Amino acid sequence: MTATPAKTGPVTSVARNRTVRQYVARVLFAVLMTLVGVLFALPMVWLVLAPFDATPTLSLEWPDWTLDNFARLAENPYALRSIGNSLILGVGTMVIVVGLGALAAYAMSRIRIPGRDGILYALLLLSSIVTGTAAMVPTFQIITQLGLINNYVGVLLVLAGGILPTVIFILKDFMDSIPKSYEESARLYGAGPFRILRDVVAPIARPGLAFISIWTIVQVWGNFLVPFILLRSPDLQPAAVLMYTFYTESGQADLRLISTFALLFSAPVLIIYFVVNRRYGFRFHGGIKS
Amino acid sequence: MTSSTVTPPAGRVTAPRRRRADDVAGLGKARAGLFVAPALIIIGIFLLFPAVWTVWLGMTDYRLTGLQAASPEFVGLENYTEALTDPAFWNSLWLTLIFVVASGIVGQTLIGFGLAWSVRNITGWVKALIEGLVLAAWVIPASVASFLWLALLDRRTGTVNALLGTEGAAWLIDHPMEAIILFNIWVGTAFSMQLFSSALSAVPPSQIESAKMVGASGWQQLRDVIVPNIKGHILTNTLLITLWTFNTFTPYLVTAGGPNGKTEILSVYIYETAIPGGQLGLGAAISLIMLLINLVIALGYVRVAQGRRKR
Amino acid sequence: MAGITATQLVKEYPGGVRGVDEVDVEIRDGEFFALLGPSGCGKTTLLRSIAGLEAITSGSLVIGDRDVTNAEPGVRGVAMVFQDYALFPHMDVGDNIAYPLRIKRVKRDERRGTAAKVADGLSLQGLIERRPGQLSGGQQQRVALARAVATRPDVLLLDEPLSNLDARLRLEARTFLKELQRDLGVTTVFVTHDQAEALALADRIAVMRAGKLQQIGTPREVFQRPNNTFVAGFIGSNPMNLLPAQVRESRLAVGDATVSLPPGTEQLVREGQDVVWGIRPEYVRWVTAEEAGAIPAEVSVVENLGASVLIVVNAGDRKLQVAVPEDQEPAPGDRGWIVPQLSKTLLFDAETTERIG
Amino acid sequence: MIHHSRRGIVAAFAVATASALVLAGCSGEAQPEETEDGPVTLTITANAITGGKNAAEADWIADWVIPQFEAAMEEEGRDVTVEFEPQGVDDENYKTKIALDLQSGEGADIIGMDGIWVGEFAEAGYIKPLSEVAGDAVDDWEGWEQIPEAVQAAVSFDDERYGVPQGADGRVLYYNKTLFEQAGLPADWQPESWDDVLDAARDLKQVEGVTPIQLNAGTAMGEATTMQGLLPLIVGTGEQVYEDGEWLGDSDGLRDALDLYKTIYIDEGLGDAVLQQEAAGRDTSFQLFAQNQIGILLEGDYFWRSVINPAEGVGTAPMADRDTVVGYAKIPAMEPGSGIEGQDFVSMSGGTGRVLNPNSEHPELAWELLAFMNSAEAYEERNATTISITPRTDVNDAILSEDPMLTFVSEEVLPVTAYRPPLAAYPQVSTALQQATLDVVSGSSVDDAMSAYVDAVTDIVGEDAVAGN
Repeated sequence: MTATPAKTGPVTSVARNRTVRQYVARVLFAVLMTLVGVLFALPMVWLVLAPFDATPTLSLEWPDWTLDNFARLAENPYALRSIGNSLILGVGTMVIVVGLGALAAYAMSRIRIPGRDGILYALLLLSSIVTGTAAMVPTFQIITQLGLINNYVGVLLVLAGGILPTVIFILKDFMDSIPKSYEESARLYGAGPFRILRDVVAPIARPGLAFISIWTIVQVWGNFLVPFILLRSPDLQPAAVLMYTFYTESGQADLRLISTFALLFSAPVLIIYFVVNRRYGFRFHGGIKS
Repeated sequence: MTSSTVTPPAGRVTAPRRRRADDVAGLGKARAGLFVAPALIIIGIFLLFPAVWTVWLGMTDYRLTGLQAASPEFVGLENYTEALTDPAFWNSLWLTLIFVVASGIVGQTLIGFGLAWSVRNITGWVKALIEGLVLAAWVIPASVASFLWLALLDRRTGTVNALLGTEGAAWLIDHPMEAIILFNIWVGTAFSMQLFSSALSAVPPSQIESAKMVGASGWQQLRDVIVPNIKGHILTNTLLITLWTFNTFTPYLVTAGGPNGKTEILSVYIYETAIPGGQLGLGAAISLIMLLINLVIALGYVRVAQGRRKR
Repeated sequence: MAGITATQLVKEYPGGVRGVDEVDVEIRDGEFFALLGPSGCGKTTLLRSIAGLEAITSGSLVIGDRDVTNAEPGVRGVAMVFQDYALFPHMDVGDNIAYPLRIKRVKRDERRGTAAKVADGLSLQGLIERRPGQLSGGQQQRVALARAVATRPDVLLLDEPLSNLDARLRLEARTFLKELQRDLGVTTVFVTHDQAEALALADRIAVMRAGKLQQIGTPREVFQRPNNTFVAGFIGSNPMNLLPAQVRESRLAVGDATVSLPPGTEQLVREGQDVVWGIRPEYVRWVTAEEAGAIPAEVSVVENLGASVLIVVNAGDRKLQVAVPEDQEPAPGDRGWIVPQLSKTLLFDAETTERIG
Repeated sequence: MIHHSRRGIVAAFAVATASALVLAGCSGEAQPEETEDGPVTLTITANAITGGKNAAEADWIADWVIPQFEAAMEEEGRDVTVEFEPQGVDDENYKTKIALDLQSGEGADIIGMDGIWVGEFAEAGYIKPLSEVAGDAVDDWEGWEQIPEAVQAAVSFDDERYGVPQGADGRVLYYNKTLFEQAGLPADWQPESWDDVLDAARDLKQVEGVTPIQLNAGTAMGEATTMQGLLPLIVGTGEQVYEDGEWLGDSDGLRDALDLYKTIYIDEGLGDAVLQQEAAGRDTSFQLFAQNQIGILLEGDYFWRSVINPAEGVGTAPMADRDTVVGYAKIPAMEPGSGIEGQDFVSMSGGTGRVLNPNSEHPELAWELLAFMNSAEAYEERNATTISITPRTDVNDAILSEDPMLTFVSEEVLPVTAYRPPLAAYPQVSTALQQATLDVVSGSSVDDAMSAYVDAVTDIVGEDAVAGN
């Protein structure tokens, strides 16, 4: 990386030019990185400051420090609970999709099924329309018929159905890239497929599983429509739904509550993300293989 | 794990097929079926079934309320002809393409790659900070992120106007498409960055070094060593990003499709048609059209990938 | 402990390619057996078929007194060390070694104890809590071995056990393997493409080519009496000189020169037959004064091998390699004579490549 | 790449499995009949939630209605539990949710809804006339006498009562007396025609940093554009959006109204055209008015009660000096006497109400609860902290005197007000109207905006149902 001028004799002009050019490049690089950092940081500053301002506005200003907003939010009977609900939904969906997704992705990675990739692509495409508004009525009807309205099971299953194809798609990529000798080795000692998956494949694919778990939680965390239409009781609604209650009849945002809730709403996923990242480190393996 | 001087294992030459899809764990088709079944059942009931139902809805004049809710009529392909002859649909499709290309393919993918490439050789807090910020933008829930951007771009008290001294500039009115493109880049770049940074770390250093030794410039290294090595990742990334960008509804939270439909990308158009407009049948039909467009794009990518492989 | 008997073993891949083609082999109980051959000869496929990792297309496989042709790998009583060792990166050395015991539901304390004992035996003391990534190549290999022998398998399979080690370590590991195998007395089959390794380690060697067995024998047998020109050329650190020749008047015309037929082959050849004459470079002398049976030659290339020198000489229009003691090293361009040691020469049929006599 | 056959098999499998499960669900649905004497549970849902949207209503239901009603029932010896399912989302989402509930035969026994949804819900068969659901008790209710016909009409359809209105409102022109003073305008202002309004706006334009008039336009504000913008203008020309079975088409009245938009936003720059297109434009207009930056604003009494209300924690853009600075005037017709029914002044009213769920297992009891929620006592309690106009004249007489503005609306505005047609097609026609204002405000000619509107409305209701065709 660093340029070392010739050790003996005078520094040649070529070397000097190179040094200058590298220096300029490094400065430019530093400026660019700073710019990118600022661009990404800028919108978030408001999130960090506004909740602590006695009278937050949309503008970025040094707060008139107070914790009143948090106290007010704590009085809301649903706010804090909704974050807990989001955790239940997020983690619940994660357990379902990562568990079932890993099983399915493993089998699809190791067994040749005709048209396997085609099915995966098709499901991936379908998941995009069904999670949208168009399939809302069918989804609601199915859950009603199954008697799962106002029940987390219904929400979890619908969320899982929408997310599973992508999870399988990404996990299969991970599994494809795991050297087969690990599994063969375990198999020689008499380990069955389920054991192999548990003892060998899952731990080795752990970064992938960690990544997909976080991805799932992020997806569920922000999902408004599914829990909203499938749950009746506000005690059960997750934070994504509750966030919308902090608007007045005419759509005005209550900035004090919104800003504070936004921070509390974002914090758990951010914390989960950084803890998991620190502990497991996210690594993708492979891409779509030939 | 293994050192880079591994000789190709003997006996593998005659059996190249073993590389993939070999039943190394002794799964057997029946057990593989059992492994796949729970996921497929959930997908079948909660994804496929509503999807088929949606296709059916797309052939009716169904509405959520009003007379057509009580007795929807089968209209065949009428919804499709209606959508395809509506200039608003084509306008929306055009906006979507701009949005996907600019924010997804060019924005997220290139910036994500650029970030992964830039931070690969730096360590310590700078890397952690940059990556942390980009990832935080990705993790923050969409409803919060959109609110942050409303605050950022607000015409009167927005942060951008305060910083640039452009008091009263209505970014979301005058440059709505640019705004949601930037917004979507901000939200989504982390995925590409993550994917590419692990892809880059898997490129054998020896290959880069040998390219360096023959005097390849950074650009040449990229073209001749890096890109061929991470082709699979590029495909995965582009495919997923395209699909996601095509279907994202989050920009609605920033501009609500406005002003005057200037940011009415397809997902918003479907929402406007189906919910405020009440025409669920038509909305379902447009959804299916969107699915077909996605399908064409996906097939295109796969074709490109296969074409490359043959060479 | 058990022997292995493969009968008419075939492994056919979809598309009709045969990785293993009608192989008959009998490996004795406690034997150290090598599968030797160039890349792609089917030796690893055969090994994996024994392990049960490849489904056998036809033929039968018996380990001990059990027919395991269609048995699951886990019940065959075999253990295997993979070429890349396949040590689980998420487990420490102890857990890696104890993994087979965990499958057999041995309690944790007990299996950690066994693992520690096995590790001690393989000079892995103090490494029990390390992760595989923190070990050297040699240590990794020993961990893989320890894991394989921890369950006291009937058969130990080694896939290119030494290929991932550097040259110096390889020699040490070779000795170590040999000792280990002798101590355990376990039937061991190993795959290698390195003939020196096979010669050094194995009790018997099976040489394979294109899925077919070429020769089974002791190292001495395959070295001294190779079945065909392929084995002859493959075995030995310096490949055997194989020169086209013709039988003429009970002698052998090799280019311009004529030499005596190898002893005992006189009755087996007919006049005018095209044959291949084989002689190892070690069994040819380079002399600077003419003597009986000597063929005139000129040195073209000299390669220093340390204690000896390998020279390439032109004898008429034929080229031969000759091993020369270091103190007799000639210079390129020197003229002299070569003298083959008649009793060590071999004769192969030019058409079938089979050895004559 | 895609293997159709395989996909087909999977699809068939999934449908089969799902159908099996759905059938199982159906058969298992039968619930034990509750006897009349046994414990009964009633549920109420409304787009109101404690600590959030419409919190006052939610609190009132939870803290007063439910305990009071349960206690009253207990006195009668009946074991009734009332549950409240609060919501707190935007109206579109709330509407979607209750539509889904009703469509599947589920949902709360008493459902709060906007009056303009009644038509489409009734057409869909989701709701039924009250008396059909709960029997004769409905018509015998004392409350009807207290609720003016026009207010009842807000939650009626086809001359049948589908619900009980829960409030009444009216629209006025708010103006800022401080700014008026600076512009040399009277503090006591009552325009007689559109020109009077324009004249005042022109004067206000001379004041630095002030947007003279805010007349909602554009699609971003949704229904606020129609209710607080175009519709009050249209009725001021003597026309109605729906009259004699026909929807408004290319008419002089609509042209005049769009011309007014053009004058304000394009020709004379009296309003902020950009603000109309902002996603949070209405919100911003509130803030600006509260900050003395908007001269004249057409809004409902809601603006007075809940936006600029200085009371702690009530107003979202509180104006401490509201009572002295903010003036209000009736909306003039285009010219005196040109409004509907030859009126000089006009207004629009909306209204929300509560309906009975026809799927209710205890419709009579649900009606009792609904009637209880609309009793004079209930409204008095409901307005104990923040006063609003109730549908009941007896209650209004008692409570409104405290607030001159609401008295003004009740006495001066409600008599001249008009209502939107409670028809299924209305929301779409409304969107077309909003689009027309947007076109004008973003620079299209009135002719172009008009023809686009006529095309759109023809598409929605069919050629025969558009006036002027």
